[in-house]
Amino acid sequence: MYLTSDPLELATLVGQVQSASRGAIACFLGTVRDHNGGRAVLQLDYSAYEPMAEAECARIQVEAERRWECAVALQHRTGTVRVGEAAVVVAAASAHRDEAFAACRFVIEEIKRRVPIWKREVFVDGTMEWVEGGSPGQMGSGLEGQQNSGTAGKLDGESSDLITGKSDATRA
Amino acid sequence: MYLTSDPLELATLVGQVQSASRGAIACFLGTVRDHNGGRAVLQLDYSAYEPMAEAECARIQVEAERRWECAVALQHRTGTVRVGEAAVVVAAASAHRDEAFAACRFVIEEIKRRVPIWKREVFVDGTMEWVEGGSPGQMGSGLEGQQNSGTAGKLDGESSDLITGKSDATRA
Amino acid sequence: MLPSAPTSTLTVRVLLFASYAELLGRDAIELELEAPATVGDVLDHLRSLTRAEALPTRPMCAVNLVQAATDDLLAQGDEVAILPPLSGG
Amino acid sequence: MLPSAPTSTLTVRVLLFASYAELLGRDAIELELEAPATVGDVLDHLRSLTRAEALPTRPMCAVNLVQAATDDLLAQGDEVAILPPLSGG
Repeated sequence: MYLTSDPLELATLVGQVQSASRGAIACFLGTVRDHNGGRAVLQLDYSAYEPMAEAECARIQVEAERRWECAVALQHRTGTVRVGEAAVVVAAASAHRDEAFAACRFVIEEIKRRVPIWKREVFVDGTMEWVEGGSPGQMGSGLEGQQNSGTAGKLDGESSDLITGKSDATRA
Repeated sequence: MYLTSDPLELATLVGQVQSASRGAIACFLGTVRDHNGGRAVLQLDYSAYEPMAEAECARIQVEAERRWECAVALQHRTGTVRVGEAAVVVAAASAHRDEAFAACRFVIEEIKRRVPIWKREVFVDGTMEWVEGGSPGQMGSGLEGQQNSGTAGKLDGESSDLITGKSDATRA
Repeated sequence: MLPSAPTSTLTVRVLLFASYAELLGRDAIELELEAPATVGDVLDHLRSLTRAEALPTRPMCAVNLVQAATDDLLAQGDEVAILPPLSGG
Repeated sequence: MLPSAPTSTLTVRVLLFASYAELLGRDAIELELEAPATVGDVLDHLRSLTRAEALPTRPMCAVNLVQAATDDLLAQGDEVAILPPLSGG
Protein backbone atom coordinates (compact mmCIF):
# COMPACT_ATOMS: atom_id res chain seq x y z
CA MET A 1 0.00 0.00 0.00
CA TYR A 2 1.46 3.30 -1.09
CA LEU A 3 -1.33 5.31 0.52
CA THR A 4 -1.92 5.28 4.24
CA SER A 5 -3.80 7.29 6.82
CA ASP A 6 -1.16 6.41 9.44
CA PRO A 7 1.85 8.59 10.24
CA LEU A 8 4.74 8.01 7.85
CA GLU A 9 7.96 6.55 9.20
CA LEU A 10 11.10 7.37 7.24
CA ALA A 11 13.02 4.59 8.98
CA THR A 12 10.53 2.01 7.74
CA LEU A 13 11.04 3.05 4.12
CA VAL A 14 14.80 3.17 4.54
CA GLY A 15 14.65 -0.35 5.93
CA GLN A 16 12.70 -1.48 2.87
CA VAL A 17 15.27 -0.25 0.36
CA GLN A 18 18.48 -0.77 2.30
CA SER A 19 20.67 -3.74 1.54
CA ALA A 20 24.27 -4.66 2.05
CA SER A 21 24.96 -4.17 -1.66
CA ARG A 22 23.40 -0.69 -1.87
CA GLY A 23 25.47 1.78 0.12
CA ALA A 24 23.84 5.05 -0.92
CA ILE A 25 20.36 5.93 0.30
CA ALA A 26 18.71 9.22 -0.66
CA CYS A 27 15.45 10.16 1.03
CA PHE A 28 12.86 12.89 0.82
CA LEU A 29 10.20 13.96 3.28
CA GLY A 30 7.53 16.50 2.46
CA THR A 31 6.04 17.90 5.65
CA VAL A 32 3.15 20.28 6.20
CA ARG A 33 4.25 23.88 6.63
CA ASP A 34 2.65 26.17 9.17
CA HIS A 35 2.17 29.10 6.82
CA ASN A 36 1.20 29.57 3.21
CA GLY A 37 0.76 32.89 1.48
CA GLY A 38 0.93 34.64 4.83
CA ARG A 39 -1.90 32.57 6.31
CA ALA A 40 -1.50 30.26 9.29
CA VAL A 41 -2.15 26.64 8.30
CA LEU A 42 -3.71 24.23 10.79
CA GLN A 43 -3.66 21.01 8.74
CA LEU A 44 -4.02 19.57 5.27
CA ASP A 45 -6.79 17.15 4.34
CA TYR A 46 -5.75 14.75 1.60
CA SER A 47 -8.14 12.80 -0.56
CA ALA A 48 -7.24 10.40 -3.33
CA TYR A 49 -8.68 8.30 -6.11
CA GLU A 50 -7.23 5.40 -4.22
CA PRO A 51 -7.11 2.50 -6.70
CA MET A 52 -5.70 4.73 -9.43
CA ALA A 53 -3.26 6.38 -7.01
CA GLU A 54 -2.00 2.97 -5.88
CA ALA A 55 -1.54 1.89 -9.48
CA GLU A 56 0.26 5.11 -10.38
CA CYS A 57 2.61 4.85 -7.38
CA ALA A 58 3.44 1.28 -8.40
CA ARG A 59 4.22 2.45 -11.93
CA ILE A 60 6.48 5.20 -10.59
CA GLN A 61 8.38 2.73 -8.44
CA VAL A 62 8.86 0.33 -11.35
CA GLU A 63 9.97 3.13 -13.67
CA ALA A 64 12.54 4.41 -11.16
CA GLU A 65 13.89 0.94 -10.43
CA ARG A 66 14.23 0.20 -14.14
CA ARG A 67 15.80 3.53 -15.05
CA TRP A 68 18.37 3.47 -12.28
CA GLU A 69 19.96 0.49 -10.57
CA CYS A 70 18.14 1.04 -7.30
CA ALA A 71 15.42 0.03 -4.87
CA VAL A 72 12.67 2.56 -4.24
CA ALA A 73 9.99 2.95 -1.56
CA LEU A 74 7.34 5.66 -1.38
CA GLN A 75 4.31 6.42 0.73
CA HIS A 76 1.73 9.18 0.79
CA ARG A 77 -0.64 10.12 3.57
CA THR A 78 -4.39 10.39 3.13
CA GLY A 79 -6.82 12.12 5.45
CA THR A 80 -5.77 14.80 7.89
CA VAL A 81 -2.07 15.65 8.15
CA ARG A 82 -1.13 18.21 10.77
CA VAL A 83 1.54 20.89 10.57
CA GLY A 84 5.00 19.34 10.88
CA GLU A 85 3.87 15.84 9.95
CA ALA A 86 5.10 14.18 6.77
CA ALA A 87 2.62 13.95 3.90
CA VAL A 88 4.96 12.07 1.58
CA VAL A 89 8.14 10.05 2.04
CA VAL A 90 10.52 8.63 -0.57
CA ALA A 91 13.62 6.47 -0.13
CA ALA A 92 15.93 5.29 -2.92
CA ALA A 93 18.93 3.02 -2.37
CA SER A 94 21.63 2.28 -4.89
CA ALA A 95 25.25 1.26 -5.02
CA HIS A 96 26.04 4.82 -6.09
CA ARG A 97 24.82 8.14 -4.79
CA ASP A 98 24.21 9.69 -8.22
CA GLU A 99 21.61 7.01 -8.90
CA ALA A 100 20.10 7.24 -5.42
CA PHE A 101 19.65 11.01 -5.64
CA ALA A 102 18.33 10.87 -9.21
CA ALA A 103 15.80 8.14 -8.41
CA CYS A 104 14.64 9.90 -5.24
CA ARG A 105 14.15 13.18 -7.06
CA PHE A 106 12.35 11.48 -9.94
CA VAL A 107 9.92 9.76 -7.60
CA ILE A 108 8.88 12.88 -5.69
CA GLU A 109 8.44 14.83 -8.94
CA GLU A 110 6.33 12.07 -10.47
CA ILE A 111 4.20 11.72 -7.35
CA LYS A 112 3.30 15.38 -7.59
CA ARG A 113 2.75 15.20 -11.33
CA ARG A 114 0.86 11.95 -11.78
CA VAL A 115 -0.73 10.53 -8.66
CA PRO A 116 -4.44 11.44 -8.27
CA ILE A 117 -4.27 12.97 -4.82
CA TRP A 118 -5.71 16.31 -3.74
CA LYS A 119 -5.19 18.41 -0.67
CA ARG A 120 -7.31 21.00 1.03
CA GLU A 121 -5.62 23.54 3.26
CA VAL A 122 -7.37 24.14 6.54
CA PHE A 123 -6.31 27.47 7.99
CA VAL A 124 -6.18 28.42 11.64
CA ASP A 125 -8.95 30.97 10.99
CA GLY A 126 -11.29 28.12 10.01
CA THR A 127 -11.33 28.71 6.25
CA MET A 128 -10.41 25.99 3.79
CA GLU A 129 -9.08 25.94 0.24
CA TRP A 130 -8.59 23.13 -2.21
CA VAL A 131 -5.08 23.27 -3.62
CA GLU A 132 -5.29 22.81 -7.35
CA GLY A 133 -2.55 25.00 -8.67
CA GLY A 134 -0.34 22.14 -9.81
CA SER A 135 0.13 21.53 -13.49
CA PRO A 136 -1.75 18.42 -14.57
CA GLY A 137 0.37 15.42 -15.25
CA GLN A 138 0.55 12.65 -17.74
CA MET A 139 -0.55 9.46 -16.16
CA GLY A 140 0.27 5.84 -16.83
CA SER A 141 -2.00 5.54 -19.83
CA GLY A 142 0.43 7.56 -21.87
CA LEU A 143 -2.16 10.20 -22.70
CA GLU A 144 -1.26 13.80 -22.29
CA GLY A 145 -2.75 15.42 -19.20
CA GLN A 146 -5.39 17.97 -20.03
CA GLN A 147 -4.62 21.55 -19.21
CA ASN A 148 -6.73 22.57 -16.27
CA SER A 149 -7.32 26.09 -15.16
CA GLY A 150 -6.01 26.94 -11.73
CA THR A 151 -9.53 27.86 -10.69
CA ALA A 152 -11.35 24.72 -11.73
CA GLY A 153 -14.01 24.04 -9.15
CA LYS A 154 -14.49 27.68 -8.37
CA LEU A 155 -18.13 28.33 -7.66
CA ASP A 156 -19.21 31.70 -8.98
CA GLY A 157 -16.46 33.61 -7.17
CA GLU A 158 -18.12 33.54 -3.80
CA SER A 159 -17.27 30.20 -2.25
CA SER A 160 -13.85 30.95 -0.89
CA ASP A 161 -13.45 27.40 0.39
CA LEU A 162 -13.67 26.17 -3.17
CA ILE A 163 -11.38 28.69 -4.74
CA THR A 164 -8.28 26.98 -5.95
CA GLY A 165 -5.15 28.94 -6.40
CA LYS A 166 -1.43 28.47 -6.66
CA SER A 167 -1.02 28.38 -2.91
CA ASP A 168 0.17 25.17 -1.37
CA ALA A 169 1.38 24.61 2.16
CA THR A 170 3.42 21.62 1.04
CA ARG A 171 4.74 23.20 -2.14
CA ALA A 172 8.24 22.45 -1.08
CA MET B 1 29.92 17.04 17.50
CA TYR B 2 29.95 16.01 13.86
CA LEU B 3 32.06 12.91 14.53
CA THR B 4 30.82 10.11 16.71
CA SER B 5 31.66 6.52 17.43
CA ASP B 6 27.99 5.78 18.17
CA PRO B 7 25.54 4.44 15.57
CA LEU B 8 24.05 7.21 13.44
CA GLU B 9 20.33 7.88 13.68
CA LEU B 10 18.75 9.48 10.62
CA ALA B 11 15.66 10.46 12.64
CA THR B 12 17.79 12.48 15.04
CA LEU B 13 19.27 14.54 12.23
CA VAL B 14 15.90 15.01 10.59
CA GLY B 15 14.58 16.26 13.91
CA GLN B 16 17.42 18.76 14.10
CA VAL B 17 16.68 20.38 10.74
CA GLN B 18 12.91 20.01 10.61
CA SER B 19 10.73 22.99 11.36
CA ALA B 20 7.18 24.04 10.62
CA SER B 21 8.43 26.56 8.06
CA ARG B 22 10.65 24.11 6.15
CA GLY B 23 8.51 21.52 4.40
CA ALA B 24 11.13 19.79 2.26
CA ILE B 25 13.74 17.55 3.84
CA ALA B 26 16.33 15.73 1.74
CA CYS B 27 18.55 13.15 3.44
CA PHE B 28 21.48 10.97 2.56
CA LEU B 29 22.85 7.88 4.27
CA GLY B 30 26.08 6.23 3.26
CA THR B 31 26.20 2.67 4.54
CA VAL B 32 28.95 0.07 4.44
CA ARG B 33 28.62 -2.34 1.54
CA ASP B 34 29.32 -6.03 1.91
CA HIS B 35 31.48 -6.32 -1.17
CA ASN B 36 34.11 -4.23 -2.87
CA GLY B 37 36.05 -5.22 -5.94
CA GLY B 38 34.73 -8.77 -5.61
CA ARG B 39 36.00 -9.13 -2.04
CA ALA B 40 33.74 -9.70 0.96
CA VAL B 41 33.94 -6.77 3.38
CA LEU B 42 33.56 -7.36 7.12
CA GLN B 43 33.75 -3.77 8.37
CA LEU B 44 35.37 -0.38 7.84
CA ASP B 45 37.62 1.24 10.41
CA TYR B 46 37.45 5.02 10.28
CA SER B 47 40.06 7.33 11.73
CA ALA B 48 40.04 11.11 11.64
CA TYR B 49 42.10 14.16 12.41
CA GLU B 50 39.31 15.00 14.80
CA PRO B 51 39.72 18.71 15.60
CA MET B 52 40.27 19.54 11.94
CA ALA B 53 37.43 17.26 10.83
CA GLU B 54 35.08 18.94 13.30
CA ALA B 55 36.10 22.37 12.04
CA GLU B 56 35.71 21.32 8.41
CA CYS B 57 32.24 19.84 9.02
CA ALA B 58 31.19 23.07 10.71
CA ARG B 59 32.42 25.06 7.71
CA ILE B 60 30.50 22.80 5.33
CA GLN B 61 27.33 23.28 7.35
CA VAL B 62 27.72 27.05 7.38
CA GLU B 63 28.47 27.17 3.66
CA ALA B 64 25.40 25.09 2.80
CA GLU B 65 23.13 27.11 5.05
CA ARG B 66 24.40 30.37 3.55
CA ARG B 67 24.24 29.22 -0.05
CA TRP B 68 20.72 27.81 0.20
CA GLU B 69 17.92 28.88 2.49
CA CYS B 70 18.07 25.74 4.60
CA ALA B 71 19.03 24.02 7.82
CA VAL B 72 21.67 21.29 7.60
CA ALA B 73 22.80 18.50 9.91
CA LEU B 74 25.60 16.01 9.27
CA GLN B 75 27.38 13.30 11.21
CA HIS B 76 30.18 10.90 10.43
CA ARG B 77 31.13 7.74 12.26
CA THR B 78 34.60 7.03 13.59
CA GLY B 79 35.99 3.69 14.65
CA THR B 80 34.54 0.41 13.45
CA VAL B 81 31.45 0.49 11.22
CA ARG B 82 30.00 -2.87 10.26
CA VAL B 83 28.41 -3.86 6.96
CA GLY B 84 24.95 -2.29 6.62
CA GLU B 85 25.59 0.40 9.22
CA ALA B 86 25.64 4.06 8.24
CA ALA B 87 29.05 5.73 8.12
CA VAL B 88 27.71 9.16 7.24
CA VAL B 89 24.31 10.85 7.45
CA VAL B 90 23.17 14.21 6.05
CA ALA B 91 19.81 15.99 6.38
CA ALA B 92 18.87 19.30 4.76
CA ALA B 93 15.55 21.05 5.29
CA SER B 94 14.24 23.97 3.28
CA ALA B 95 10.96 25.54 2.28
CA HIS B 96 11.59 24.17 -1.22
CA ARG B 97 12.77 20.80 -2.42
CA ASP B 98 15.23 22.16 -4.98
CA GLU B 99 17.17 23.80 -2.17
CA ALA B 100 16.89 20.79 0.12
CA PHE B 101 18.25 18.40 -2.52
CA ALA B 102 21.00 20.80 -3.60
CA ALA B 103 22.17 21.41 -0.03
CA CYS B 104 22.09 17.71 0.84
CA ARG B 105 24.09 16.78 -2.24
CA PHE B 106 26.60 19.58 -1.63
CA VAL B 107 27.20 18.45 1.94
CA ILE B 108 27.90 14.80 1.13
CA GLU B 109 30.22 15.78 -1.73
CA GLU B 110 32.12 18.22 0.48
CA ILE B 111 32.41 15.71 3.31
CA LYS B 112 34.12 13.30 0.94
CA ARG B 113 36.27 16.02 -0.57
CA ARG B 114 37.37 18.04 2.44
CA VAL B 115 36.97 16.34 5.80
CA PRO B 116 40.17 14.64 7.07
CA ILE B 117 38.78 11.16 7.64
CA TRP B 118 40.25 7.87 6.44
CA LYS B 119 38.86 4.41 6.22
CA ARG B 120 40.46 1.02 6.22
CA GLU B 121 38.56 -1.87 4.70
CA VAL B 122 38.68 -5.04 6.75
CA PHE B 123 37.84 -8.02 4.57
CA VAL B 124 36.24 -11.26 5.67
CA ASP B 125 39.49 -13.07 4.79
CA GLY B 126 41.30 -11.01 7.46
CA THR B 127 43.22 -8.69 5.16
CA MET B 128 42.98 -4.91 5.45
CA GLU B 129 43.48 -2.01 3.06
CA TRP B 130 43.56 1.71 3.62
CA VAL B 131 41.25 3.41 1.16
CA GLU B 132 43.06 6.38 -0.28
CA GLY B 133 41.81 6.53 -3.81
CA GLY B 134 39.77 9.69 -3.36
CA SER B 135 40.95 12.84 -5.05
CA PRO B 136 42.36 15.23 -2.49
CA GLY B 137 40.22 18.17 -1.65
CA GLN B 138 40.56 21.83 -1.01
CA MET B 139 40.03 22.51 2.62
CA GLY B 140 38.77 25.52 4.49
CA SER B 141 42.03 27.43 4.31
CA GLY B 142 41.37 28.11 0.66
CA LEU B 143 44.57 26.44 -0.43
CA GLU B 144 44.50 23.99 -3.27
CA GLY B 145 44.67 20.37 -2.20
CA GLN B 146 47.89 18.69 -3.17
CA GLN B 147 47.66 15.92 -5.71
CA ASN B 148 48.34 12.64 -3.99
CA SER B 149 49.14 9.41 -5.67
CA GLY B 150 46.66 6.64 -5.15
CA THR B 151 49.41 4.53 -3.70
CA ALA B 152 50.72 6.92 -1.10
CA GLY B 153 51.65 4.94 1.96
CA LYS B 154 52.54 1.87 -0.02
CA LEU B 155 55.47 0.15 1.57
CA ASP B 156 57.78 -1.33 -1.02
CA GLY B 157 55.07 -3.36 -2.71
CA GLU B 158 54.93 -6.09 -0.09
CA SER B 159 52.69 -4.78 2.68
CA SER B 160 49.30 -5.54 1.22
CA ASP B 161 47.54 -4.03 4.21
CA LEU B 162 49.12 -0.69 3.35
CA ILE B 163 48.41 -0.70 -0.33
CA THR B 164 45.94 1.98 -1.18
CA GLY B 165 43.92 1.75 -4.30
CA LYS B 166 40.80 3.10 -5.85
CA SER B 167 38.63 0.54 -4.14
CA ASP B 168 36.13 1.79 -1.59
CA ALA B 169 33.33 -0.19 0.04
CA THR B 170 31.44 3.02 0.72
CA ARG B 171 32.14 4.60 -2.65
CA ALA B 172 28.43 5.12 -3.20
CA MET C 1 -24.89 12.53 -30.07
CA LEU C 2 -26.17 11.99 -33.60
CA PRO C 3 -29.96 11.96 -34.13
CA SER C 4 -29.57 8.58 -35.84
CA ALA C 5 -27.88 6.99 -32.81
CA PRO C 6 -29.42 3.75 -31.60
CA THR C 7 -31.76 4.19 -28.66
CA SER C 8 -30.03 1.60 -26.45
CA THR C 9 -28.57 2.99 -23.22
CA LEU C 10 -25.57 2.30 -21.02
CA THR C 11 -24.94 3.01 -17.37
CA VAL C 12 -21.65 4.39 -16.05
CA ARG C 13 -20.49 5.27 -12.58
CA VAL C 14 -19.04 8.78 -12.37
CA LEU C 15 -16.58 9.56 -9.57
CA LEU C 16 -15.94 13.08 -8.40
CA PHE C 17 -13.07 14.22 -6.22
CA ALA C 18 -11.96 17.14 -4.11
CA SER C 19 -13.40 20.45 -5.38
CA TYR C 20 -15.48 18.69 -8.05
CA ALA C 21 -17.17 16.55 -5.41
CA GLU C 22 -17.86 19.66 -3.39
CA LEU C 23 -19.10 21.52 -6.45
CA LEU C 24 -21.66 18.84 -7.27
CA GLY C 25 -22.47 17.96 -3.69
CA ARG C 26 -21.62 14.28 -4.11
CA ASP C 27 -18.65 12.05 -4.90
CA ALA C 28 -20.36 9.51 -7.16
CA ILE C 29 -23.20 9.59 -9.66
CA GLU C 30 -24.80 6.75 -11.63
CA LEU C 31 -25.53 8.02 -15.12
CA GLU C 32 -27.64 6.39 -17.80
CA LEU C 33 -26.56 7.62 -21.22
CA GLU C 34 -27.78 6.94 -24.73
CA ALA C 35 -25.26 4.84 -26.63
CA PRO C 36 -22.83 5.61 -28.09
CA ALA C 37 -21.61 7.84 -25.29
CA THR C 38 -18.26 9.50 -24.67
CA VAL C 39 -16.43 11.00 -21.70
CA GLY C 40 -17.53 14.35 -23.11
CA ASP C 41 -21.19 13.34 -22.75
CA VAL C 42 -20.57 12.71 -19.05
CA LEU C 43 -18.99 16.14 -18.74
CA ASP C 44 -21.94 17.76 -20.53
CA HIS C 45 -24.28 16.07 -18.09
CA LEU C 46 -22.26 17.27 -15.10
CA ARG C 47 -22.31 20.81 -16.48
CA SER C 48 -26.11 20.63 -16.60
CA LEU C 49 -26.06 19.94 -12.85
CA THR C 50 -24.01 23.02 -11.93
CA ARG C 51 -22.74 26.21 -13.51
CA ALA C 52 -21.25 25.17 -16.83
CA GLU C 53 -18.09 27.25 -16.31
CA ALA C 54 -17.36 25.58 -12.98
CA LEU C 55 -15.76 22.62 -14.78
CA PRO C 56 -12.84 23.33 -17.09
CA THR C 57 -13.36 22.68 -20.79
CA ARG C 58 -11.22 19.58 -20.73
CA PRO C 59 -10.72 18.31 -17.20
CA MET C 60 -8.43 15.36 -16.64
CA CYS C 61 -10.53 12.18 -16.77
CA ALA C 62 -9.92 8.48 -16.28
CA VAL C 63 -11.96 5.50 -17.40
CA ASN C 64 -11.44 2.33 -15.38
CA LEU C 65 -8.28 3.78 -13.74
CA VAL C 66 -6.63 4.79 -17.02
CA GLN C 67 -6.44 8.40 -18.18
CA ALA C 68 -8.94 9.07 -20.97
CA ALA C 69 -9.64 11.74 -23.60
CA THR C 70 -12.91 13.64 -23.92
CA ASP C 71 -13.96 11.81 -27.08
CA ASP C 72 -13.20 8.30 -25.77
CA LEU C 73 -16.22 6.00 -26.08
CA LEU C 74 -17.75 4.51 -22.95
CA ALA C 75 -19.01 0.98 -22.34
CA GLN C 76 -21.67 -0.36 -20.01
CA GLY C 77 -20.41 -0.37 -16.41
CA ASP C 78 -17.42 1.90 -16.98
CA GLU C 79 -16.06 3.86 -14.04
CA VAL C 80 -15.49 7.45 -15.17
CA ALA C 81 -13.43 9.62 -12.83
CA ILE C 82 -13.29 13.39 -13.23
CA LEU C 83 -10.03 14.61 -11.75
CA PRO C 84 -9.32 18.14 -10.54
CA PRO C 85 -5.76 19.37 -11.06
CA LEU C 86 -3.59 17.11 -8.90
CA SER C 87 -2.04 18.41 -5.69
CA GLY C 88 -0.40 15.44 -4.03
CA GLY C 89 2.95 15.68 -2.33
CA MET D 1 68.17 25.58 4.63
CA LEU D 2 70.78 28.16 3.82
CA PRO D 3 74.24 27.71 5.35
CA SER D 4 73.90 31.21 6.81
CA ALA D 5 70.68 30.35 8.66
CA PRO D 6 70.63 31.19 12.36
CA THR D 7 71.31 28.21 14.57
CA SER D 8 68.24 28.69 16.78
CA THR D 9 65.83 25.75 16.76
CA LEU D 10 62.09 25.26 17.00
CA THR D 11 60.04 22.28 18.07
CA VAL D 12 56.95 21.13 16.23
CA ARG D 13 54.54 18.28 16.81
CA VAL D 14 53.98 16.16 13.72
CA LEU D 15 50.76 14.16 13.44
CA LEU D 16 50.45 11.14 11.18
CA PHE D 17 47.24 9.44 10.13
CA ALA D 18 45.98 6.25 8.58
CA SER D 19 48.55 4.71 6.21
CA TYR D 20 51.17 7.32 7.08
CA ALA D 21 50.92 6.43 10.76
CA GLU D 22 51.28 2.78 9.85
CA LEU D 23 54.18 3.54 7.52
CA LEU D 24 56.14 5.31 10.23
CA GLY D 25 54.97 3.12 13.07
CA ARG D 26 53.63 6.00 15.14
CA ASP D 27 50.95 8.67 14.97
CA ALA D 28 52.89 11.60 16.46
CA ILE D 29 56.50 12.76 16.44
CA GLU D 30 58.14 15.69 18.23
CA LEU D 31 60.68 17.24 15.87
CA GLU D 32 63.36 19.79 16.67
CA LEU D 33 64.26 21.72 13.52
CA GLU D 34 66.77 24.44 12.79
CA ALA D 35 64.99 27.74 12.18
CA PRO D 36 63.75 28.84 9.74
CA ALA D 37 61.91 25.60 8.99
CA THR D 38 59.14 24.80 6.55
CA VAL D 39 56.55 22.07 6.13
CA GLY D 40 58.88 20.67 3.49
CA ASP D 41 61.63 20.26 6.11
CA VAL D 42 59.26 18.14 8.16
CA LEU D 43 58.53 16.00 5.11
CA ASP D 44 62.27 15.61 4.39
CA HIS D 45 62.78 14.42 7.94
CA LEU D 46 59.93 11.91 7.66
CA ARG D 47 61.42 10.60 4.42
CA SER D 48 64.70 9.98 6.26
CA LEU D 49 62.76 7.72 8.66
CA THR D 50 61.32 5.49 5.94
CA ARG D 51 61.67 4.83 2.24
CA ALA D 52 61.67 8.25 0.62
CA GLU D 53 59.22 7.23 -2.11
CA ALA D 54 56.65 6.02 0.42
CA LEU D 55 55.44 9.60 0.94
CA PRO D 56 54.16 11.47 -2.11
CA THR D 57 56.16 14.47 -3.29
CA ARG D 58 53.57 16.90 -1.99
CA PRO D 59 51.22 15.27 0.48
CA MET D 60 48.34 17.29 1.84
CA CYS D 61 49.47 18.99 5.04
CA ALA D 62 47.89 21.17 7.68
CA VAL D 63 49.48 23.48 10.22
CA ASN D 64 47.39 24.21 13.29
CA LEU D 65 44.26 22.75 11.62
CA VAL D 66 44.57 24.82 8.44
CA GLN D 67 45.76 23.36 5.17
CA ALA D 68 49.34 24.41 4.41
CA ALA D 69 51.75 24.43 1.47
CA THR D 70 55.13 22.72 1.43
CA ASP D 71 57.06 25.98 1.67
CA ASP D 72 55.02 27.48 4.51
CA LEU D 73 57.21 28.55 7.42
CA LEU D 74 56.76 26.91 10.79
CA ALA D 75 56.78 28.51 14.25
CA GLN D 76 57.68 27.10 17.64
CA GLY D 77 54.94 24.79 18.90
CA ASP D 78 53.15 24.36 15.59
CA GLU D 79 51.07 21.23 15.04
CA VAL D 80 51.92 19.84 11.60
CA ALA D 81 49.57 17.17 10.25
CA ILE D 82 50.49 15.02 7.26
CA LEU D 83 47.28 13.87 5.61
CA PRO D 84 46.92 10.84 3.35
CA PRO D 85 44.37 11.19 0.53
CA LEU D 86 41.01 11.58 2.25
CA SER D 87 38.50 8.76 2.21
CA GLY D 88 35.64 9.86 4.43
CA GLY D 89 32.03 9.20 3.57
